[in-house]
Amino acid sequence: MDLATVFAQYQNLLDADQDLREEIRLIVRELDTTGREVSLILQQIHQEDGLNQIGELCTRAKLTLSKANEQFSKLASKIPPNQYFRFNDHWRYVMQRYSFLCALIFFLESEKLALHSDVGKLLEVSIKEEDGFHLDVEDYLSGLLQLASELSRLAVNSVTAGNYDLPIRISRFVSELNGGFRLLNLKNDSLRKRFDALKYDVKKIEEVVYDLSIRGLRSRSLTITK
Amino acid sequence: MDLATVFAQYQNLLDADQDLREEIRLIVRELDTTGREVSLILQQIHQEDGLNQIGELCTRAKLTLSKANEQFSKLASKIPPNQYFRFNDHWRYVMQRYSFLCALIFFLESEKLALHSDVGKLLEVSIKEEDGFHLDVEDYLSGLLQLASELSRLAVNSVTAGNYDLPIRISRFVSELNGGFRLLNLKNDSLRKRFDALKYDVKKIEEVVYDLSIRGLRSRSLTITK
Amino acid sequence: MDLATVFAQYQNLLDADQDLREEIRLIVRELDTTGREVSLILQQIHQEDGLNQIGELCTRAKLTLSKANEQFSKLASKIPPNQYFRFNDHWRYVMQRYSFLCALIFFLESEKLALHSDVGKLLEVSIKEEDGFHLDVEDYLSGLLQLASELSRLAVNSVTAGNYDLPIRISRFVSELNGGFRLLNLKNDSLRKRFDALKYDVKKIEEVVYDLSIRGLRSRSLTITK
Amino acid sequence: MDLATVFAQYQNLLDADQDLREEIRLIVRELDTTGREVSLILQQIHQEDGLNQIGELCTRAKLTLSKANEQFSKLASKIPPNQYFRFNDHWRYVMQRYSFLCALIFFLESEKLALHSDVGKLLEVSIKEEDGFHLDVEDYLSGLLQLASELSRLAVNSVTAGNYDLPIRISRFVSELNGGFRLLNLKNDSLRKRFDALKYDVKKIEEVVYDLSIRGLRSRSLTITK
Amino acid sequence: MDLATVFAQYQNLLDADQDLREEIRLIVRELDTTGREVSLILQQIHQEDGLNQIGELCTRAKLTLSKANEQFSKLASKIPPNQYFRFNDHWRYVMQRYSFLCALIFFLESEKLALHSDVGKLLEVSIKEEDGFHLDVEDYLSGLLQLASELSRLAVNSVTAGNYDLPIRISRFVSELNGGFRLLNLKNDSLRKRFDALKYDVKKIEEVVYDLSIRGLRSRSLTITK
Amino acid sequence: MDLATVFAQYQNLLDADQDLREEIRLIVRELDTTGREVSLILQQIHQEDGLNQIGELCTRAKLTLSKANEQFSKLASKIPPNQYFRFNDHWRYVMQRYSFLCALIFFLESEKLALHSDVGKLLEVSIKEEDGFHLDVEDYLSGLLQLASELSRLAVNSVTAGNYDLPIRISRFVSELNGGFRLLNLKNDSLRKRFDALKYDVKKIEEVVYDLSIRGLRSRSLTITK
Amino acid sequence: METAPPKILASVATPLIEPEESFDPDIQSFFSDCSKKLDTHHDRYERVVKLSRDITIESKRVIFLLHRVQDETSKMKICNEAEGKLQVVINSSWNRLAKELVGQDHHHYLRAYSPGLQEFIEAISFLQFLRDGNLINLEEVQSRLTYSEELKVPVPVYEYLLGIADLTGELMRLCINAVGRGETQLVFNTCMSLRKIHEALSSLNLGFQRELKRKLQVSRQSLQKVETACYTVQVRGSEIPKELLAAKAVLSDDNPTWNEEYD
Amino acid sequence: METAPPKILASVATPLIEPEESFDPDIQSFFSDCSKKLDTHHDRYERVVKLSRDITIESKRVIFLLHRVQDETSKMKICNEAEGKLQVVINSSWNRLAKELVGQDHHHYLRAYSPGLQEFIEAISFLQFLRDGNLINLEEVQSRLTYSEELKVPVPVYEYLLGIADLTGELMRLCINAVGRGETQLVFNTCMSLRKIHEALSSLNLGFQRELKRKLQVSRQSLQKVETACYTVQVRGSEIPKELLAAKAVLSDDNPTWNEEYD
Ligand SMILES: [Mn+2]
Ligand SMILES: [Mn+2]
Repeated sequence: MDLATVFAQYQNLLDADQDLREEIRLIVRELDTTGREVSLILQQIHQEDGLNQIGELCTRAKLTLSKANEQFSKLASKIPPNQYFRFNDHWRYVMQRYSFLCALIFFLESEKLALHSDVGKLLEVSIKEEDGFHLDVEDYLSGLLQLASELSRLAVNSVTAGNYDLPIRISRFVSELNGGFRLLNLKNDSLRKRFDALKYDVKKIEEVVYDLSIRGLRSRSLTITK
Repeated sequence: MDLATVFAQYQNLLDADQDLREEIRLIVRELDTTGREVSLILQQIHQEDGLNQIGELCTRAKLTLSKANEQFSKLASKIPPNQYFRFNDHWRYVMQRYSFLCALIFFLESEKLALHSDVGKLLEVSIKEEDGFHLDVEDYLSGLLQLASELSRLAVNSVTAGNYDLPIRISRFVSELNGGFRLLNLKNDSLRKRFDALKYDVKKIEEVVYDLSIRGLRSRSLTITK
Repeated sequence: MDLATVFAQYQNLLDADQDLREEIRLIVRELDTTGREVSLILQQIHQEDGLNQIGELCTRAKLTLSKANEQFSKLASKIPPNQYFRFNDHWRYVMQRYSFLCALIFFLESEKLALHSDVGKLLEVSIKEEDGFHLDVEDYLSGLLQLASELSRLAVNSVTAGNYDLPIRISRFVSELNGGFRLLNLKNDSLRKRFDALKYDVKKIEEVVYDLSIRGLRSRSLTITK
Repeated sequence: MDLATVFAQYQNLLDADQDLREEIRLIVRELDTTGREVSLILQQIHQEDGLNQIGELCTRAKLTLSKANEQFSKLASKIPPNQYFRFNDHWRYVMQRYSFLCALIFFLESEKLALHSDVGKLLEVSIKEEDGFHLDVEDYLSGLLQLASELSRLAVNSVTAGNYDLPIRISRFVSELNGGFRLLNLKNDSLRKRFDALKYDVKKIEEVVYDLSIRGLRSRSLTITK
Repeated sequence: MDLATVFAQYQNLLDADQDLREEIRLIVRELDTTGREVSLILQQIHQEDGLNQIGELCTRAKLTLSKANEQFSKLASKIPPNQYFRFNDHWRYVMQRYSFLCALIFFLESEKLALHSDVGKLLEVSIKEEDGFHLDVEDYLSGLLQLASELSRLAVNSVTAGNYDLPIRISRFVSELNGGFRLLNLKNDSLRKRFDALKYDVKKIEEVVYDLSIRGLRSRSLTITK
Repeated sequence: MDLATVFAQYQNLLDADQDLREEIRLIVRELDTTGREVSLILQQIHQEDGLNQIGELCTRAKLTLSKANEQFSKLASKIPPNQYFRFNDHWRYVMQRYSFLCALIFFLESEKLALHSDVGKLLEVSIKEEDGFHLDVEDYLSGLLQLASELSRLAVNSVTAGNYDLPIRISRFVSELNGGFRLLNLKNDSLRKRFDALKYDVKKIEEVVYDLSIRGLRSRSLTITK
Repeated sequence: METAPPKILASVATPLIEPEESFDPDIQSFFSDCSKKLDTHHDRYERVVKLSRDITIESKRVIFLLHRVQDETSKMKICNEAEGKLQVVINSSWNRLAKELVGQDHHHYLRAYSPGLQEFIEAISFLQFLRDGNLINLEEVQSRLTYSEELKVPVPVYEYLLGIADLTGELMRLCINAVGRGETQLVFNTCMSLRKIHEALSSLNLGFQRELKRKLQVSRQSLQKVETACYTVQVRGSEIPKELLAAKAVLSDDNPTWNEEYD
Repeated sequence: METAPPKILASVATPLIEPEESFDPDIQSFFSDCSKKLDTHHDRYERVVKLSRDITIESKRVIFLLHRVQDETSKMKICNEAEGKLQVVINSSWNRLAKELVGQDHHHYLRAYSPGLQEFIEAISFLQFLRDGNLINLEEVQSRLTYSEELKVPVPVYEYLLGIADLTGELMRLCINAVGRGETQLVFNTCMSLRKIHEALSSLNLGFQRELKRKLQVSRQSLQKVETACYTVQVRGSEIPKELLAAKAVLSDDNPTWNEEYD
């Protein structure tokens, strides 16, 4: 077999790779658009009467989110087994964004931490590496760190909207999250950087709670019931 | 036809390009100076009694701005109809700066968003690509993002100056602007970067509003009329 | 007109740009593949009996090249008349490569310099800026400099293949080309850099002729007719 | 005259240059050490009770600074009158640093802007180009920009130390400085870059003033006398 | 004196620098063009019957060169006496080029080394630092190194043209030049780099002489008279 | 002990390091000058009657070289035990140069390879790492590679000078050297690069021998006696 | 490819000189010795690189561990655990590395173990800062890596300073964390220490040490972050009306009901 | 320093929220799991890096060894020795590396073993070129690193191509060496092979593979060096007067006295 024939085979391999990447890019772009729509809905919680519509906003967000399920399943079907990490740079950012969106909805509805499995269920994506296409734990964690940042903003805006209880609950939640992250030995640079930023989110929320306390705006009932 | 003659023709083509670039550079430098003057006038809004002189400052700024109209028309006359994109790197930065200045004046006078067409009118520059020299939509959008940044600074300084209403209105304005930008699917790198910065401007302004709210400095009338 | 509607319009403008860029990229990729095929054929001149098959190789190269004509015309049809310079970064490299390939074929067949118009004709692309999509003179010149570099390699390899006349003719050709370029006052950075490389190509070819001269390998007939 | 003799003369010229550079390097290193000592003294203003010792710190700083006077005069004596710009890269950084230190002392003592001539007097260095060795205006301006940056830090730390008046005065000072710089049409790249940083210093200080204002920590007396 | 007035003075100083640089650039561009013309004439020595026209080519080259004398004197008149080294980056490259051209003419006419003073005389430029505008010794030496490179090419081409004596004389000349440079203790980076290249020029020329020797093409008379 | 005192100690350590480096630099500069002188003497072997004066040139070179012995011993006395590799970047280049010079003298006198110990003896420098200051084996090897390069030039020039025996002996010598180097596993990048260059030296010398053979200039006696 | 037929070495022309046959056996054996010397060095270098990587990883983990300190109780426990982990590193990886250096000029291998050394210094200085509230000095670090007169890993002052420069980053994290937990005093103290370390580092005349200069930039940024954090704490604290100062005292007495009094 | 007194954690203000106490044990255990998962991955990654370094060094040594080939006899001996050394690498380091990858997506560790893999491909392809005169293909490399259905180190096509691009550099050295030894045929054959490999590599439409593009530049330079070498051999050869062609035939018959005839 001569060199040209052999290299033509390599070209085929390279082309297949390129073509697959192109397909992936297209699906990821759709996912990006869907994510943007979900995000736009959820952004309304920061607006003046947003906190009163949480239920409705979450319902709408989840409805839009369901479009992503199909898109993820389409994406998963493209990835040959054992090649998740070959292509995952393409969807890494989007995956982190979705983890964040799911964890935000989860928090808004239940004020609980969405576990890896919870997010997996919401996205209808496996969380096990063995299954090939999956929600990688690093991406999930990255989503949680985005959540902390969003909640620090929400704490500020909920005070503006006259809601003085939510910041206290956010504070507890993020403090717990912070505790969780401290257990991790992060090597990954971008995750570590985001984790450093978490400290500032914690600080910001703490300031809000402080402001409420100092002004006696912290509702007694809450601290007792908790 | 010998080689020397042929290459002399090529030289002509190359020279024409160089000469035109030199002319463009000179006009753009004049535009830069004019823009700097407009900017110096508008900077006074951040000073202690600046907010009381908005009307006068805008009048003076627009007067100076009118010098730019001629300069833009001179610049437009230099550019062959189908070569706008050949040279637009030269004036891109200045164009964005002017978009910002116009949008700032527009906001200060009317507290409204200057549309693409509004800025075009103020600068007396076409907004249609077909017209050759025009205000490109990306440059216009870039100017709006600079506006958001300037307004976040203004929100801070107007509180210092004892004006507690303007920050609230700025917050609404920028929040709306933010909503607009979130609808855009930005690929362009520099625009995308500036858009990322918008997030921080929004957050800063929300914090100002928060500070006013928690201290009961938000004027009641405003929240009612809304 | 509300903000969402206005921004939707801006989105349309931005989208149009993105979509067009995507289409351009695909056509340019096809052109790249075709160019690579032409190149692979022409590379055979460096092989042992390549110089004896010049006629056949050129025929095959031109046949393949004709595929590019359609591709260029498809590309040209995508570009609005006044936006050539908006997108030309996408095809600049490919255009220079094709200029080189055409000039190489032209030299191999006629041992003459392909003029700007000759290359335009071969590619079936206009050479006038006014026509919108065109072969820019800088790209054409860049192709000529690539030609000089290729010919210096050919001079070396043709000696290896036992052909001692071609290097002499190449030397005359490249020396004349060098004279042409020295007349140009190049400002353009990348063109200037390539032009500096021309100096080395000239020197290399002169040394080949020297080696032939000192060994008495320069065919007598040639030196007489000159 | 044979070649060796001629080249020996050239060597003399080259050697003189090298030797002089070596001497300059040594004096500049001493200047650097002295500057570091001055800096170490002045850094104490950021410490807890630093602001209460300003007078003493400035006295000590000036005492140390006087060592530099001799060093500068030694340096000046080395430089042939028409060769200042041949060597000024060696002391450019140190000169800017000293400009900054002088301007900082000047501000701490008088809360005024040290003019070009003021810094010249403190350093006992001419400010006129004609005099050969001089304090170049660009280096002086660069020192002022470093001052703005240091003052933004001081504003922050003086609040931490419980001093709420100084930041207000710093704000006025830096705002005026900013106005001055906006009048300049800077071409020089490194100066321009530092100037861009000034924007952030101004913003930072404005935010400090904001924080004091919104918390009612701005001392009344001050706002009245203004 | 208020800040604006003070800064206006600083602006004057900065502007003067900018304006002067612009004037310098224009004159240097003219010098560059003239140098290019001289170079084009001298390049003909490499052509087939170039060596027979040396006298005529040198006459023409010197005629063109005389245009540069005025340009240099115009340039010199622009430079304040003590500021040569402030601006010399602008003309450094051109000065080296002219040094080379003069030394080449000098060699072609006399087969002698043009001394620093010889080049100064040809260019009508002082060679003393004290005189302000002058031909710096480093630039002169850099020109000599360009000469060595050009002569190595000429050695090659003169063999091609059937002239077997010139290479021998070039070899002696460059060998002596090499000896001169070896005496120098070069610190200057760019000069050092060019000097390293000299090694290759010497080697190339030695190989040409070798080729002539081994083939018995060295004319006997020459080796005897030596 | 407070921080300032402790850091003052560190400064002492750093200063001691700096001062020592300065002393080293000065001695190395002297060594460089001496090396340059030795080199200048040995360069004469390339000149027309150089080969007839080998004995005298070597004597003079060794006399000059003896100056280096003291300089090396002065340098060695500066280096604390076990810190050779802390500073060896300072003298690495010079050490390689001296290795080359010694090996060249050794070859010229005996036509043998100077072993590591031979060079050590000539320089009066230890060759054992345990002795602290020593001639490192990598530097020695690097010197040998420079020797090969010099000999390839000598082969060329000795033909020019009419000496047809020396190239043959050089060829044998360098071929043996090449064989030696092939036994090494080089990791060190710069050494590997120089070793690659050796291949070209071998090639060049081989060409000279070929030229002699093909023209029957290889003296019979030699090939027989060998 | 089929281009290079198996007969490639059956060349048309014989070599004009026959190198192998005339190969001087002395020279050959000399080069063989050289070869062994070079290989020994490279092999040792490689082993040192690997040990250094191990040390880096363990040191990083100790740093993470130390950031888990929440209060006095956890502090004691965690510091002990960290000390134990570092001691393991000292007894295993560092010990093996020290043995590699016996009889060698350690500067020859410094580039190989420098990353591990810096990270180790960062970890051990962070531990000592947390536990004893002071900055470990060069002698103390050196003594930890000295096993006997002959057996030790030399710690150059530059490496020590590079490790300390990295420490400032961890102190910044510690400080911001403390803000989040409301540990005001820790915040201010850390800021003060960080400022002193930064100023001490800045006061050094470093000559040509680029890496240290770069790290000093980062350290300056860390300091500014911490200063801003202190500022925030102070500005917030200043907001407390004078009337509340008494309550603040109560607060500092760990009274959990303080805030109910002003509802 | 004496700045951070030991009481640093005895803060004035208590935390407003007490994180540790209210810490949900489920969440804590979840994060502990995460921590283990991440650590396992990092540890494995680190082991793979070290194996890769071992492989790199051994492969480099094999390449050096192969450059010691001088003639047919030494070729056989050296190729066998090289084959043996590579087999040891395959049996030890690669085997251990393959075991690390079992049950893993190898792409997750590719960056860790990519340097070793490329150098190994360079070595094994160089061996095969010398011995068999052809270019090893992807399947052949893959088969060498396949121990069983489950146990193998996957060889991505990009890595293969990167290794082959490096091979061109070694072929250049081989060729220039051969010029020095006068092995004309080997020179021309290697040049031809190198040209074909370079053209095959260049004809690939690589998309965004920067590293490969960079290596292609280097490969192009190698090719030009070799072409120049061929040119030199040819120009010299051409100098032989026609009358000597018969002698040249004699010469090719290994007659050692050929050159005496024309003195
Ligand atoms: Mn760290
Ligand atoms: Mn390699």
